[in-house]
Amino acid sequence: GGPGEKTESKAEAKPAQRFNIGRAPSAEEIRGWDIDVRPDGQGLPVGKGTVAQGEKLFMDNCASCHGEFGEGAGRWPVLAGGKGSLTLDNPVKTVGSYWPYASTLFDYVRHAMPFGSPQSLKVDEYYALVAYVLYLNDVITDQNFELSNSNLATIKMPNEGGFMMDDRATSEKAFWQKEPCMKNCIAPVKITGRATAVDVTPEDKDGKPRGVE
Amino acid sequence: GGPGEKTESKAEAKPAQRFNIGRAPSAEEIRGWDIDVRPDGQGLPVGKGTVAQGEKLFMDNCASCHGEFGEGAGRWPVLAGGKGSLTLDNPVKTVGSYWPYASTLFDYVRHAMPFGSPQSLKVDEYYALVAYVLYLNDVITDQNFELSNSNLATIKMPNEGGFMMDDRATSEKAFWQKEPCMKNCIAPVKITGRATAVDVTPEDKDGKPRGVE
Amino acid sequence: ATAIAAPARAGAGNPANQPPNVPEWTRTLGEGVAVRPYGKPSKFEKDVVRRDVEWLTASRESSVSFTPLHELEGIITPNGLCFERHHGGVADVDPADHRLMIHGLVERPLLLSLDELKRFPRVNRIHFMECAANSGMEWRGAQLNGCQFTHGMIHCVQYTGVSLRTLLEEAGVKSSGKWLLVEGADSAAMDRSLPTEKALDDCIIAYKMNGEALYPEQGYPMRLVVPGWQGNLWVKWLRRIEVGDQPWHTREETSKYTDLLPNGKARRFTWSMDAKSVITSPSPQAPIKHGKGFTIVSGLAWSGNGKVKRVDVSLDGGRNWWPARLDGPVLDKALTRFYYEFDWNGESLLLQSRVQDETGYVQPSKAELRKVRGYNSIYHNNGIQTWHVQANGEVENVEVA
Amino acid sequence: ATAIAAPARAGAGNPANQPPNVPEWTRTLGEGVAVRPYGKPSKFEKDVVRRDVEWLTASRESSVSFTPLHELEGIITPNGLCFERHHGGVADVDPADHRLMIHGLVERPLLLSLDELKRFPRVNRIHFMECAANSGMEWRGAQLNGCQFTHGMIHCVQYTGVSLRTLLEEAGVKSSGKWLLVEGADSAAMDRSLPTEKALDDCIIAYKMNGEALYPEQGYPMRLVVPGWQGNLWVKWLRRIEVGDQPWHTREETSKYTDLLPNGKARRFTWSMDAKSVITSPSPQAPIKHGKGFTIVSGLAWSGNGKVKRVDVSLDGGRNWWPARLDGPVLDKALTRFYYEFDWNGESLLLQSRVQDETGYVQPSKAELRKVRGYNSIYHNNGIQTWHVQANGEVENVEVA
Ligand code: HEC
Ligand code: HEC
Ligand SMILES: [Ca+2]
Ligand SMILES: [Ca+2]
Ligand SMILES: [Ca+2]
Ligand SMILES: [Ca+2]
Ligand SMILES: [Ca+2]
Ligand SMILES: [Ca+2]
Ligand SMILES: [Co+2]
Ligand SMILES: [Co+2]
Repeated sequence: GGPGEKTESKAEAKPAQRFNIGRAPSAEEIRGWDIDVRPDGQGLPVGKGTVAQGEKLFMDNCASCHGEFGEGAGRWPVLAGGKGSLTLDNPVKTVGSYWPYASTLFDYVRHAMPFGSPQSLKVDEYYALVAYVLYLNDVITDQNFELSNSNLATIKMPNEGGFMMDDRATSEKAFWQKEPCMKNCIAPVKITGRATAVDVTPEDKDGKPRGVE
Repeated sequence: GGPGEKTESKAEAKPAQRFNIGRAPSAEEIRGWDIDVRPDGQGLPVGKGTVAQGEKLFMDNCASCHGEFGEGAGRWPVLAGGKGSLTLDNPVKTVGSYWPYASTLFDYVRHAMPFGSPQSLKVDEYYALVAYVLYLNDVITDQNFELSNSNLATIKMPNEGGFMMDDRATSEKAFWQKEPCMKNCIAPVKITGRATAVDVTPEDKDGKPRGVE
Repeated sequence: ATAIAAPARAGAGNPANQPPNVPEWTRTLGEGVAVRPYGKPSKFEKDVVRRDVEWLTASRESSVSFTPLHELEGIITPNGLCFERHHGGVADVDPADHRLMIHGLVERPLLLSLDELKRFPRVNRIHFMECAANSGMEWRGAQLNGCQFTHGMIHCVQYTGVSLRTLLEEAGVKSSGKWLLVEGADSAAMDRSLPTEKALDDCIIAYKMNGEALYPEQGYPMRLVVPGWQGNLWVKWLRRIEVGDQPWHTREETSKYTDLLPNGKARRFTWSMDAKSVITSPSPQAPIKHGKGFTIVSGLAWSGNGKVKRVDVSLDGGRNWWPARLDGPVLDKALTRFYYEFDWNGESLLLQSRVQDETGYVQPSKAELRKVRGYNSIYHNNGIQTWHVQANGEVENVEVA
Repeated sequence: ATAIAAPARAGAGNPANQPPNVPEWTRTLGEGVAVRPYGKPSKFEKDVVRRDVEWLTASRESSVSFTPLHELEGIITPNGLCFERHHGGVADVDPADHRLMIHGLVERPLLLSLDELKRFPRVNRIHFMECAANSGMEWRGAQLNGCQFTHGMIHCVQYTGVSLRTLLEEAGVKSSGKWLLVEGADSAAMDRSLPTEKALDDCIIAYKMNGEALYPEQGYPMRLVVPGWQGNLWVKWLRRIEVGDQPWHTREETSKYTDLLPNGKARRFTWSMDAKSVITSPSPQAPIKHGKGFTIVSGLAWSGNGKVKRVDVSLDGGRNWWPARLDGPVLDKALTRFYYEFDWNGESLLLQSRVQDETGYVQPSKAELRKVRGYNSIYHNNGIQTWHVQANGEVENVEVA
């Protein structure tokens, strides 16, 4: 259409392409960026690596932050342990105690680790590292186990059954009300806890919380 | 009222003071800031000054920008002249040709001049300066005329009758329409002028108007 | 994958950062949080700035800088890009010492600090603010080549402050109090007369814009907001309100901000801003770079008299019009974003936009406007703007007849 | 002039700049126009900044900085103060090289530059964006003393961009395409699964916020906007959308952003943000400095499920409630400003606010919330906040029962 001819409205639009803007990425371009992995193994690149290989790689690339056994150095994340802690006061959520799928570990580590130089290792090295982290978590118990694109999706994680779909609409139905209570809703209350007692708020030199004028 | 007692709504509010916030300024505080002047002379401070006194002050404080005769140096504002130009192609709007009230001159010069050091002169000096600018504009013709708080409001400016209240609602009534025209509203048009021909737009080094990516 | 024709793009960039490669910003960590406690735009946006026109004024302290409308979208103007108009430079006010004085024909004169002003009930409103001289350089014909310069004396933010009515009720305006003098604390000590009727209607003494404190160039720590009325009335660095029984006829409402008609008479107190619109893209600073095909016309419309009712766009200099789509909130006396989308066949266009507001007022053509107002009004030029889109996508400011 | 009692003010300031004197900023010219082509706040506002809590994280590159809610008003967050949450620092993306790839279960895979994205029809919407971990440090009890830290992982701006639906229609999602993977170009290459149903409903690929280009820390040059849903889904520096038939269960939706319940089971895909509110002033960082008398309670309310219907305020820790006044536009999935004004008698208060959204959902007390969710959910803490106002006007974060 030329000037003066209005574009068809959404309702009339044909299902086919409408704008002709941009271009199709080439197969190579997609391959370069398409690094995600799903629980069913979709997306796994061809490759393999053993726990033993992973151990060495982990010491070289990961242990400085996550500790030699995935216990976490300083405040850096803990990667192993915490089994059975999910119902305790202080759950320790790790790959072994919490993560539902092994694919997530491969997807994440390749996307984001080593912190600061992600995607810097070879595909085989990522398989080895994932194998080692699973080993640290007792998901894999054989040091000679070789993790690969053909077996990663078969690995069963301990807490796979630990998740449920968001059910707030039903389990928290009581929060939907007609008219909120306005008078004498609860018995008189008392202060039971104070942030100042916990005393972890960043402070200015004057000892007041940061940002107090 | 204490906690839990809502403030009365606007409708119920008594006409008297409601918030008790701030304080009353003292008479001295008001006097220090209350420097405006109205056409009827309200606000004029006690003082006086002659055209002759003003001439010297003007040369010392104003002429560098406005020119010795108010003709304006460079792009600084012109203060005198332009009489009879309001219906011409290029009207020159000055104190003499355009301004309706002498009070405005006193009010403005004391508020804002000399540019960069306003309120720096004495009240008598402002009277003298205003007298001189009126003299430059032939509103005052006697060099010995002494302008003061008792006679400023009596000065009649040439263009006092030149103003009318905003009348767009009636004089431009045609701009209110039911349905704007959509088809064949005017005869086909041609370009009759181009900003590029006038060529006054700030440019980047590439010769394009500033801000073109 | 179906191959889609790729339009030629200016500059190939750095292929190393394009697919299938992993760009450098993915391979390395970026700056941490709070490294910039107060953020700023990307270095790649360094050209999105306010600009002035040097030949317009003798000094930058009494001058204007223009909002880069051609780079903006939506209806909110970011605080850093709100146009500036000063008469004595940007007053650098210490809020601890700033005071607002209310006196004159009132029962209880008031002196308020900023902290005290903040104790009064607050209101929040999104409003445009336009200088009455916006487009003033265009009365005699197309002069400046870019909507930043032709229309950039406008911005639109959310204000928070105190209803002026609240303060006037607190002070108790006497029945004879029909006018206010509002005055700034800057070096020009700008003063203007405001009718009490408007003051009691919808004016605000604002201390926040877009949530945070006013920027210094917008009147920190407090300014007057006069919805729909000319920007000159929106006194910045507000220090004083005097209630009187007559207008003051100050310099800014006599020498300036009066509209000279062809018969030599001038309209005074032309406060309200007529309905107006402008296409912000394409425009001279925002040419069409993609060649023919689906093309978006994006623009702004507003009215000092209420809400925008409709906007139409013409591609042939005003002969035929097509309804534009209003997008985002349509608020009272606020900028309204409109779009017109069409398939450009690559031929030259004479682009125009035309707004109608809720009072029925239709933005006039420049010819219609000049017929009533002549060429020397300076202020209130709300005539329809024409952009000439050339076959190569370049755009220029033109006049048509 | 009637004398009005002046409350004691902290610091007398500099009398030389107070009436009857003419302050120095009136006596001298200020900075000219365009001296700051891009403006910034007054130097007197230097404390109004994003802040981080150092002990929270091992490194600033994977951390959070908080919006100073206690200093803000209205509903718009200025771009410079929008909270930051990064997992690999702020990607410093050159827009010339950035690409958005759409592939997977689509008829026509697409590769778009920023310029090309801008050619698609535009939409403008004002939405809040809240991190699901906002208030997450408060599950076990009052921890952080200031609403910047307890509630500052939220902001609200006007976005301009392309409806995700438009792009998905352009690419032609196959009937089996039920999920999207959305992925960033930062060093964490953040990836999340998004159901197609939401993607086709109201999501936006935004390139502007509050009118101007996204700030780098907000995803320049493009980010995903997922109205009402947790901020983690609003992928910044968006580089890729893959359409699939199942969710990916990425690290950010398994290890993180799942809500552990007392029975050891965890809720996944808890996308929408429950209705929530907080009083921003008075609050620990914004004490009452004026003593007893007329007092303004200012706060924010929002809901990921629609509009705010009402807000109530309690002065006695939730026993009795008083309706607050909503001010300014009440928009869908946007921050809403509320006020409660009362005469403070100078006695200590237990201040709370409680929102009800248009679905009828009423913000629960912390006790009610913990009864269902326990103490280890980390995310989605929308329990009612209590501020203890002391007789001297100081305010602290407390728990009550
Ligand atoms: C310089 C420090 C550093 C190094 C080295 C490092 N990591 Fe990390 N790791 C982190 C940080 C920080 C996070 C959390 C990032 C975030 O919050 O998004 C993390 C997160 C993880 C997680 C997810 C933890 C969870 O509970 O969600 C895994 C798994 C992981 N790293 C594995 C590795 C592996 C494998 C290597 C080596 C190839 C490695 N990391 C190297 C700092 C590091
Ligand atoms: C350094 C330059 C400078 C000096 C010195 C100066 N002025 Fe001005 N004057 C200006 C500028 C600039 C303006 C316009 C300010 C504005 O736009 O608000 C102006 C405006 C005026 C106007 C109003 C002109 C109009 O048409 O509205 C008058 C009257 C005036 N000056 C008088 C004086 C007097 C009297 C003095 C000396 C006491 C003086 N000026 C000193 C620069 C100067
Ligand atoms: Ca994939
Ligand atoms: Ca301490
Ligand atoms: Ca402090
Ligand atoms: Ca007075
Ligand atoms: Ca030139
Ligand atoms: Ca250029
Ligand atoms: Co002006
Ligand atoms: Co996160």
